[in-house]
Amino acid sequence: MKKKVRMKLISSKKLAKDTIELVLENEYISEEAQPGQFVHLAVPNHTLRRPISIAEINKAAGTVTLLFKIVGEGTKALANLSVGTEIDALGPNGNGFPLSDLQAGDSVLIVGGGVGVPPLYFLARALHDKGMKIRAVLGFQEKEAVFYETAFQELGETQIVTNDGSYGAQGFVTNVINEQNPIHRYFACGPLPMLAAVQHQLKNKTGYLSFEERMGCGIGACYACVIPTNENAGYKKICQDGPVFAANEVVL
Amino acid sequence: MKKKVRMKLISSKKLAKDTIELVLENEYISEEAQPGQFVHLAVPNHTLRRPISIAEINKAAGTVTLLFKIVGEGTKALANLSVGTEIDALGPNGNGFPLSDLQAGDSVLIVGGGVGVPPLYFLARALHDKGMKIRAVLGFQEKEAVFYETAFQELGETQIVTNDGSYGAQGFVTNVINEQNPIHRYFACGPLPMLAAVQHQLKNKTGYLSFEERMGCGIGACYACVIPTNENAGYKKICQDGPVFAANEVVL
Amino acid sequence: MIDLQVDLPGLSMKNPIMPASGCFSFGREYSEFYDLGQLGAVIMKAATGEQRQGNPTPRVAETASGMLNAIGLQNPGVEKIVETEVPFLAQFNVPIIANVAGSTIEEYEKVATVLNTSTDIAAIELNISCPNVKEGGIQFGTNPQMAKEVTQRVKAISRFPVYVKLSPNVTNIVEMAESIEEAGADGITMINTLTGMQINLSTQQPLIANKTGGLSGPAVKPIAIRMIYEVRQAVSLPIIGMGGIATAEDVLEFLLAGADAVAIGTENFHNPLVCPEIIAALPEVLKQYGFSSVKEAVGKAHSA
Amino acid sequence: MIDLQVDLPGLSMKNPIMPASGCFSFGREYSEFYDLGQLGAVIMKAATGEQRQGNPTPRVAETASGMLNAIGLQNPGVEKIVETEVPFLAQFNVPIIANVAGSTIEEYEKVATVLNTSTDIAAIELNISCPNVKEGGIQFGTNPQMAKEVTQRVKAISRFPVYVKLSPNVTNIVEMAESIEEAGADGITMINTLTGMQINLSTQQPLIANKTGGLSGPAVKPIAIRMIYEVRQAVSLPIIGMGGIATAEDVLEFLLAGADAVAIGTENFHNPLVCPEIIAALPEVLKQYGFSSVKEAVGKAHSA
Ligand SMILES: Cc1cc2nc3c(=O)[nH]c(=O)nc-3n(C[C@H](O)[C@H](O)[C@H](O)COP(=O)(O)OP(=O)(O)OC[C@H]3O[C@@H](n4cnc5c(N)ncnc54)[C@H](O)[C@@H]3O)c2cc1C
Ligand SMILES: Cc1cc2nc3c(=O)[nH]c(=O)nc-3n(C[C@H](O)[C@H](O)[C@H](O)COP(=O)(O)OP(=O)(O)OC[C@H]3O[C@@H](n4cnc5c(N)ncnc54)[C@H](O)[C@@H]3O)c2cc1C
Ligand SMILES: Cc1cc2nc3c(=O)[nH]c(=O)nc-3n(C[C@H](O)[C@H](O)[C@H](O)COP(=O)(O)O)c2cc1C
Ligand SMILES: Cc1cc2nc3c(=O)[nH]c(=O)nc-3n(C[C@H](O)[C@H](O)[C@H](O)COP(=O)(O)O)c2cc1C
Ligand code: FES
Ligand code: FES
Repeated sequence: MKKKVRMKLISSKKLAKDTIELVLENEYISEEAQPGQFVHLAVPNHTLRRPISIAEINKAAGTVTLLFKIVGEGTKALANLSVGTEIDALGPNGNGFPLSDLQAGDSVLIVGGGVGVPPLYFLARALHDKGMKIRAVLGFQEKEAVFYETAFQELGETQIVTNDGSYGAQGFVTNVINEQNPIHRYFACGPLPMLAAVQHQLKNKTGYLSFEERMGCGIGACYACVIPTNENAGYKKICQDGPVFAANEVVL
Repeated sequence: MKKKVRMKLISSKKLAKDTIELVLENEYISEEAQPGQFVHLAVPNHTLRRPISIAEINKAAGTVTLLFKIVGEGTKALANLSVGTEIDALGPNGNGFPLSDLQAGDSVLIVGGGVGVPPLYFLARALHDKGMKIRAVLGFQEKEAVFYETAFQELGETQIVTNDGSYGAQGFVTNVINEQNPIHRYFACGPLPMLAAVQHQLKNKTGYLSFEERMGCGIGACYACVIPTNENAGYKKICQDGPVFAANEVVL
Repeated sequence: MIDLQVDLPGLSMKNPIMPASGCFSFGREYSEFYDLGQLGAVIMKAATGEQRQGNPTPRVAETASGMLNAIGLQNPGVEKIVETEVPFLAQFNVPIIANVAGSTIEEYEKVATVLNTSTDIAAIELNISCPNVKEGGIQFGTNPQMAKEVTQRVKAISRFPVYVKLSPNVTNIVEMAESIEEAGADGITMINTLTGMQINLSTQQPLIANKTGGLSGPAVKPIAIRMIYEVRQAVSLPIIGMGGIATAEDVLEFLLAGADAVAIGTENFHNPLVCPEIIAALPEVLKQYGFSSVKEAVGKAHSA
Repeated sequence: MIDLQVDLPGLSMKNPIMPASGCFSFGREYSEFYDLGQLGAVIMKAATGEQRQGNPTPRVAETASGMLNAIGLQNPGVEKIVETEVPFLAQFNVPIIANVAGSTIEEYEKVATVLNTSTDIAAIELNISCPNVKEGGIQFGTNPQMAKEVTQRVKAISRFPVYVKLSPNVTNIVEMAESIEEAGADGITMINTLTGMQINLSTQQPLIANKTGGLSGPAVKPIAIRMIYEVRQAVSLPIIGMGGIATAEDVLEFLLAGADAVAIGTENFHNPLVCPEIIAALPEVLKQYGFSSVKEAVGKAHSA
């Protein structure tokens, strides 16, 4: 049986401009979560839940870390919750990044943009634990928006790109991805234009992209969150079949 | 200019079954309030404000006391507010009980029913300060609902009536009001059937009744809260012309 | 400098914000909260031919993100309004819109005739969400023919620009707007309330004494936006939009959908200062979304 | 013991609670949260003649106490549904209602014909809030003649009781219900969503890709209650009520207004356990307000 759980807020802190990290306690989710999955959070007095990726877990402590940007009423309300509050959540939802066929020593490229970075951190930790060679390219709008740089550096070679050049390289993540490098697998999460550019640039590599879409149920029952695929089935559901899809499966 | 103010919650306690007393800090309202007036409180995520009578003021401390029964979502939310919260309020609203023509030594009968009692306490204190002789008849549903008995006893002769006889006299307030007693003035607040019965029983006395009605604006602008009068004007507005009306003016 | 000025038939307004009819009475109460001279315009409570007592109570109920009301057009009658209320409002020097109601076309005509005697009125708003007693109580506002006729007849005698207030309780809002346009109206105001009901679980009867009441507030905003968007595409009359506005962002949403100006109803009850607060906040919101004037934003959602 | 049993044409239900069409897919996802055998019935997502892809995204938006959706009838087609989805649901032993949609009367007929081949369906629900492509896209559900015709034609071929789902986007809901009754329908379900729109301030365009979407959730409850109350007075068909139900108290309000049973849509997204939670809470709520059965409460608001 799937569960609706309550996650207790343990800590809330601002990591970057408008960017909040929450640590929440819930053993079940901490135990079950796979990199790439998300929780679907109820926000008091809002009809729809908000999907937020799992950025990190600590099984020993039974905690789950979420990182999000304040973009509207829901994320603002989540940012203002006081420690001790219980958040009603569904999860872990979605499929997660496929890892089982990767071998220790494989080279993996991680490409993240903005709030697409958090699920990639959970992923990078898992890859690192399995002994893979990680290279991360993380794009942000500006210096004030950068987060998790040192956290990624501990796991592999990490390059920061900012759109305005106020930190790291200037431009887009695609400017610094070198498609000549040996890559066994790439994983990307970020805004749609970034995913499309990465998909195009790395079309000869095997990769997986994680998508966002406005959701209703978050569990596959309402067909709100679809994405066109080039398979017979046509649309697939991001919340249930995704949020991670093979780069060559989706039509962007 | 009238004001929309913020009242800071200083204390919240349960006085009787489902009955909550809030002490709120706001100098302006504490300074301006007259017995019989009310505050119109915003409840987060509710369209309409809730009108609650002023039960007591402490000008020195700049505080206002409210007493209410939990009957629905709004009062439940008010009962759950934590100390320190600021409540958005309009007030003091309404006309209040007319007192200026009363003399020290006059006999005044106070008749209260349930949550009609709180504004009468503020009134009784004012009458007591002016040296009037107070007799209070306070009706409640049952023993567990009784509040402010000793507070009234300090101000005058006080008789409690409960519908089920679990405390004080059994029955209705009208059972124990003696219309033969000399009364210069009576004041009543409580459920409509009680007010109608009191109006009828004391039809030869001069009295004032305080009414409740579902409100929109609470300031006289929407015509939600009317009461039929036997004057030419027809309906009057409880929030603005009332909540206190001369007993012989209104049609019940 | 963000330009908030809006000019519509009869209405030269320094900003697009006005209180909606019935939610502001005749302004006296709100004038104790702020200087009404800040408003773009004011819309008065409905005027009928004679004094009306309105409905029994309860007249209002709260709903999720909204409210129901069935006030029943309580008002002192048009003569008294012209005599005592219009002069009060006139001192604030903002355009006054008189809301006109009636049970027969003749009553609408009478109200319009009496309003003609006032020197302080800028425009009238025909409230056609009233039952036509001669037509078995069908609302003028739900029948294109009846709406057209009452508009034509009032337009023929009024010396003021005539705005017609559309009821959302119709299958085809565009058809209604087109009838109004054909009838020669100068503008449209929309939307009036949606007919709703709440049942009191304790009494097991409809809570509002009138049984049904009009739904307003944020709950209805998506319906208002959709209808304004549709009407904007079909007719060229100016539109004063309303239905659930509570913030300056909401105002921008209405402008984008096609409203030239907006009115604020229910939110006044929650926040008596909402009109001046929105007027103060609007320039910043327009700027944030790249507009330098109200006019620039109007109808922008249609230009994809 | 509070009696929750409800018997309607084709539906013997142990309680009056069912998920609404389109908010429950074909039950697989919710079956991972609770035993669907607890439900009074289930209503499946719309079935069309062939597979449909539905609308582009975004397909949903949040509104005050509600949401907009424009899914666009994405479904694998009626044959696939009968083959793979109905058998899945059948294992839970609750009456299955198939929601039938189409762009032409012929498509409705086709869907009904294919459904006839299933042994596990208890009733069908005609979703007439679909544009009729042969009539310039006017919705079947907003025109009494068209609604009548599609009902008659489906009724003529279906071997199951036919419930017709009314659209609230009409001037006169009673006229629609009467047409349906004349057409021989076995019951009414109401209400479908209200057409609404939200404008994205950043893109300055309608947020939903389809531009308009259907409004549902607590925001619309007062409209649903009013319409059910009106229809109950005019026709004698059983009514399955829906529109904004989130609690057992809401269910009682619908029963009092005249619904014989209810469906729950949007609230499933907020709380996937809402149906079993309401089923568990309902006996206590009925008792609290003095009822010993669901039947006793039905239509009680009419007996003043
Ligand atoms: C699978 C998934 C994982 C996500 N993980 C993260 C994360 O780790 N960190 C993070 O900052 N953001 C993440 N997002 C985006 C996040 O869900 C939105 O930023 C958030 O829902 C916005 O809510 P709001 O109320 O603040 O904004 P509003 O714009 O007020 O929201 C209005 C409605 O639109 C929806 N919405 C708005 N933007 C988005 C969006 N980009 N994606 C989906 N729904 C949206 C909201 O959920 C809500 O229903 C994720 C989205 C998905 C689908
Ligand atoms: C002038 C005045 C003074 C009042 N003083 C007090 C007081 O001192 N103590 C006290 O306990 N109660 C008082 N009341 C009643 C109090 O306002 C209601 O009990 C309260 O509004 C109920 O809100 P709710 O959300 O809990 O109930 P709900 O039933 O959920 O409220 C739904 C809506 O109905 C309105 N409503 C429900 N019952 C009443 C009512 N009896 N009167 C007016 N509106 C109502 C609510 O304000 C709200 O708009 C007073 C009412 C008025 C008009
Ligand atoms: C209490 C109340 C009284 C109203 N009275 C009138 C009226 O007299 N004439 C009228 O045309 N509209 C009247 N309306 C409708 C409003 O003017 C407005 O069209 C509607 O409430 C939608 O806007 P809102 O959601 O901002 O309130 C009234 C609305 C409310 C809430
Ligand atoms: C996402 C979504 C999809 C829907 N799909 C359908 C559908 O396929 N067929 C149908 O008849 N109604 C559909 N509806 C309408 C619901 O069945 C229901 O009538 C409406 O949402 C009102 O109920 P609610 O407020 O409880 O959601 C859908 C509603 C939603 C929110
Ligand atoms: S959000 Fe409902 S199917 Fe994905
Ligand atoms: S509540 Fe608006 S006039 Fe009294």
